[in-house]
Amino acid sequence: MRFAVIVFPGSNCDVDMYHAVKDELGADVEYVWHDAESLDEFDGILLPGGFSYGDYLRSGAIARFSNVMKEVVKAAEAGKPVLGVCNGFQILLEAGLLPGAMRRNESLKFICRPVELKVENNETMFSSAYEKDEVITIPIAHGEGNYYCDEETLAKLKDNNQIVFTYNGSNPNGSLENIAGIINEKGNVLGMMPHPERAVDELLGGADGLKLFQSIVKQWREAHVVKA
Amino acid sequence: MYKVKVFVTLRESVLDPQGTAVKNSLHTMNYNEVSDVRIGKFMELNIEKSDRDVEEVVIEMCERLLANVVIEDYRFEIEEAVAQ
Amino acid sequence: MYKVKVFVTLRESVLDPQGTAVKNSLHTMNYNEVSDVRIGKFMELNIEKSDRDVEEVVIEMCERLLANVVIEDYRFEIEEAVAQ
Amino acid sequence: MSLKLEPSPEQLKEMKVYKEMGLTDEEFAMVEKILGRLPNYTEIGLFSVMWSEHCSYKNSKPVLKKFPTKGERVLQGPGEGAGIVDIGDEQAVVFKIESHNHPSAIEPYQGAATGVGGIIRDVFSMGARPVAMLNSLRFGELDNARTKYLFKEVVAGIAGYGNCIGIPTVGGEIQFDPAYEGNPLVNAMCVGLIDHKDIQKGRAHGVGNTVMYVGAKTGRDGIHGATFASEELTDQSEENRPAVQVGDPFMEKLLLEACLELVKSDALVGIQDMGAAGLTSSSAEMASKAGSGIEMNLDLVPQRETGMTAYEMMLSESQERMLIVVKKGREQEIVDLFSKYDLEAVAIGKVTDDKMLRLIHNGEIVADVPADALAEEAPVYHKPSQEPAYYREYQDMENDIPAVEDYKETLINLLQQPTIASKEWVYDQYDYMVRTNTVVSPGSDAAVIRIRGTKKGLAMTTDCNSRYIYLDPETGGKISVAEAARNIVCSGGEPLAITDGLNFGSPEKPEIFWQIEKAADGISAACLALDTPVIGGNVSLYNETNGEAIYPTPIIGMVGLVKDLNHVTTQAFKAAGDLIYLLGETKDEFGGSELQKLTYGKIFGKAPEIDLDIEGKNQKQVLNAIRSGLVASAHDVAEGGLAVAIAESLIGSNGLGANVQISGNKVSALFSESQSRFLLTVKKENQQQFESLVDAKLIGEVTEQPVLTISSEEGLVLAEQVEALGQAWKGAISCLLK
Ligand SMILES: Nc1ncnc2c1ncn2[C@@H]1O[C@H](COP(=O)(O)OP(=O)(O)O)[C@@H](O)[C@H]1O
Ligand SMILES: [Mg+2]
Repeated sequence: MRFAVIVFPGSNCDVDMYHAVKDELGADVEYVWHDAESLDEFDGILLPGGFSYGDYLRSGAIARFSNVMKEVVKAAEAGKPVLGVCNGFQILLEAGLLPGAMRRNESLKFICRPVELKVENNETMFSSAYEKDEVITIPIAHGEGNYYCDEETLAKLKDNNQIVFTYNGSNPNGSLENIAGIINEKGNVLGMMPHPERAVDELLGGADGLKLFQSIVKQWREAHVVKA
Repeated sequence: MYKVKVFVTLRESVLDPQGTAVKNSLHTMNYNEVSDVRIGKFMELNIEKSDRDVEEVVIEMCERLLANVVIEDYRFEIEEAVAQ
Repeated sequence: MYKVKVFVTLRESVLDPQGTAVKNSLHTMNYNEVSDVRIGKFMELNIEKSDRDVEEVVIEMCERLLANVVIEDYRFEIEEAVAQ
Repeated sequence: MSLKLEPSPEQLKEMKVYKEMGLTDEEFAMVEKILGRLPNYTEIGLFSVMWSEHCSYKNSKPVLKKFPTKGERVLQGPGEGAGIVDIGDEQAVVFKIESHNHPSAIEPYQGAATGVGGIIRDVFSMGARPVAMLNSLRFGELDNARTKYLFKEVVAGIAGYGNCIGIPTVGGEIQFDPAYEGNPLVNAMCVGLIDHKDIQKGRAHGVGNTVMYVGAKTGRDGIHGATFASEELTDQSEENRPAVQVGDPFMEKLLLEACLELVKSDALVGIQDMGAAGLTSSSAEMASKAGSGIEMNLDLVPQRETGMTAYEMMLSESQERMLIVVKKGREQEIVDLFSKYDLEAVAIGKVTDDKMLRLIHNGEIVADVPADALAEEAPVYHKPSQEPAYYREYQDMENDIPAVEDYKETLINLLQQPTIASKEWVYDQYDYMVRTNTVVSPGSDAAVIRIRGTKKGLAMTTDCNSRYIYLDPETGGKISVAEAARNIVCSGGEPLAITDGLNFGSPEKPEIFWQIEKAADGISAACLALDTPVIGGNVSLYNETNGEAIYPTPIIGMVGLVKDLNHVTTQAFKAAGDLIYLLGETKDEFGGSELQKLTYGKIFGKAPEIDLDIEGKNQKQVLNAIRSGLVASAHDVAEGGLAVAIAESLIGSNGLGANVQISGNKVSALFSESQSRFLLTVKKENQQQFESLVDAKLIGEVTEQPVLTISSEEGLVLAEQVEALGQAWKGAISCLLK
């Protein structure tokens, strides 16, 4: 399985994502520059965190107009796994691949710290390696992670079981219903504020994020073994 | 050339943490007469004349980039400026 | 009650990275007619009537909190609102 | 058009316009002599910035000479953007500290942000990839709105820039004291990694080679008193005022990536960042160091504003710019490389052989001055120095032990002092994890970054107890270096070298100059004793408000090498049953201590003593024991003494407690700030081996029960739930900010 890590001007967790996949997961991975014309050769698309275009207007607002985003949409439509973390999540929201929007953290401060998450839905291609309701520790590092959507959208998210991760215990940023990560209806586009790629090595304080990547690979293998 | 002013504000139904923080600060500074604060963006654009209708262009830019209509409203004012 | 609108903009010589980023982005989106973008803040305040002159209060709040006069200029509009 | 508004050379001299630019009559005469004619307005502008203390070190040079700068591992000492130290495997570490005090006092967010941006450029202009940031901050007491505002905004500015550019901010230190009320200090340190082969120098070699400008456009930002003279001659007022610099971390991120790609190209000859004095210092220094000249056409300089004069362009301190020299004929490659990052690279001049810095604007030569004169020939002043009366008075005092009634209450009080309290409120705002190499995050002694692909790590810290330095600059200077080294050792690192940020009052005052000299003596002595040469630094003088100087504050930034990540150790106690040891002697030392400040509301007396031989020996023992795998936790005993150190180790321990025995005077045993001490825990099975390596005293045991119990020969001294200690320590700063 080959992963692409999309690099926008101002991405800065691209290296983290790349090494998580390459060194800890042991999968094929390549950096792909924001002006790339095609993502056809990749099986999974990773949008890393950072500050694309400085996030000067709104997080993710400018990046969504990058050339490569047309290809990301195409990949999503083709059912490939698309994971957006932090700024990547914000870009997916701005691009309309996921519903809702981000506001500034309630405290108006950037927050960097490990937080507890609850796995609300383990029946997705991103979370199957976790137990339902499992509590995991994953770091957050963001200034705009205060998720918002209107009531109708929220009801839909709930009905379709699209809320994958919630903050367990205290809510660090004020997000609606403690939402930390959501998936699209089709189940192949996940956006989350916490950084699973920063939690893949005990040396750095924990490896609870690894199962997320393992889930993706597992699902892909199963799909392709069946096909073969 | 047109001078365009765009005002982007959070929708009424959306909580505005920044506005709340500023209001609280003002209260601490004893401006108790301030009963509400909302904070938004104010953008000034210079737009050269082109064959497209300027209002149409501005609406398009707002919808696509300048505002996120999921949580924000926008308003604008267009003024024709004398070329210098 | 007064409805007060405050416009805070960067002073002329001050770098506006936000405006530059938005202008560049608009150009990539083919809005080449946009020749300049500056981004500032837009604040809406509700202020109850008090015994102090509202304009005086607004100036004071701008100078002390709402704008950083070292790098920003401010303007405001005061409108008397009918109590609901 | 605006040129006409500038005073003529004759007017310059007559009206002594140079004085308002900071030059003296004698200095103006020197310039006249160097040029053999009257300088014009632009030229005198060049001299005024290059001969400022900030660029020339004209007052501090004689002091800086004292520092030991050589060492087996030093690849680059002071003089370039940043110093470089070998760490083996053809790799090296690059680091430097820089102050941004004045801008931060005026516009704290942007002042701090651009300070961070500036020091990052210093590091990547050497060809190094910045891997971590630290900072060192000083504010007045958190008891008034202005200080709270400064503190919040400075922290937000550091976070805003560092987080956006994606370099983890992994450590630092903060002290609060009325001495900094009007003049806060903001010093930022950047650490980078480099392969030996990529090391770059800022030199303009090769006649005919092309000088290129890369990065952000030039505006009128930060021009010192720039247009004051024009203002007198015109009606323009406000608009011509120097603008405060606004940082653009996104631009710098692009510039960083582009420059790191550039250093791999053999088309590059030299590179230097445009820091203070922007285009002037970068061009003059690059030419002077290479023994060549530079000619630049200012019409080609990318400009953000219209109608900029030569003077304004040369003195602008717009951020996120670099000057590079490339081989003639290879310009297009460079343009292409930068355009990939949406950046401009523009040829604006060439290297010449006449050693002159020549500037052309609107088709005319507007400045023609010897590059060496600007970069090297600033006058050097030996300021008079005099021992201040207060020092004698303090030295003559007997050591005083503050009276303590309730030990528990005092401990809680100390934990709540903002200088001691948890800095979580601060570092929670810093992305200290980005790039996933942070092995020890903020909250322990030194931070540790791993070096990917090796088993090595880098330990780093900033330290400076300004109170000790005020009481006794020489001893305090020694302590700063020793404390930094202690922190490195506690984390499992071997101290390599230091960078120093010398923040002082006005050198024109003999008593202040004495502080500078003595502090430098102390720093030098400690650097020699601990084998940590000075590889670079920064000087910030004139930190005064209304004639009152700050405490002398020479901040030490130190980097150490962790040979094997298995040696990484933190301050938190690890397991119940572990034995607690104290290494080092405790004396009755309270001069400048937190307890003294708490008790009397002021500081006085002698600073704690330090014997550098004992310091070195203790550090070696600890490092040796850590490397032998015998140490479960290590923490240096610093502000607040042993009781505070134990509390800190417990708070981070996830629910452990401790039983500790003290002896001698209880106040001293608990709260004295005697130097060269370490708090260590050791697994029981390692007791014998540990004791054979380290002369430490067994003082207690880690317990399952989350309670700290301290007793003496006479019985119980204090007992408190660790939870309660933690709440006092963690909540203090956010509580003060409310
Ligand atoms: N300004 C700051 N930025 C980041 N981390 C900080 C800052 N100030 C303190 N810290 C972190 O908090 C911890 C405690 O700091 P400090 O009390 O100064 O420790 P020490 O006395 O051991 O030097 C350290 O890990 C330090 O890096
Ligand atoms: Mg320490």
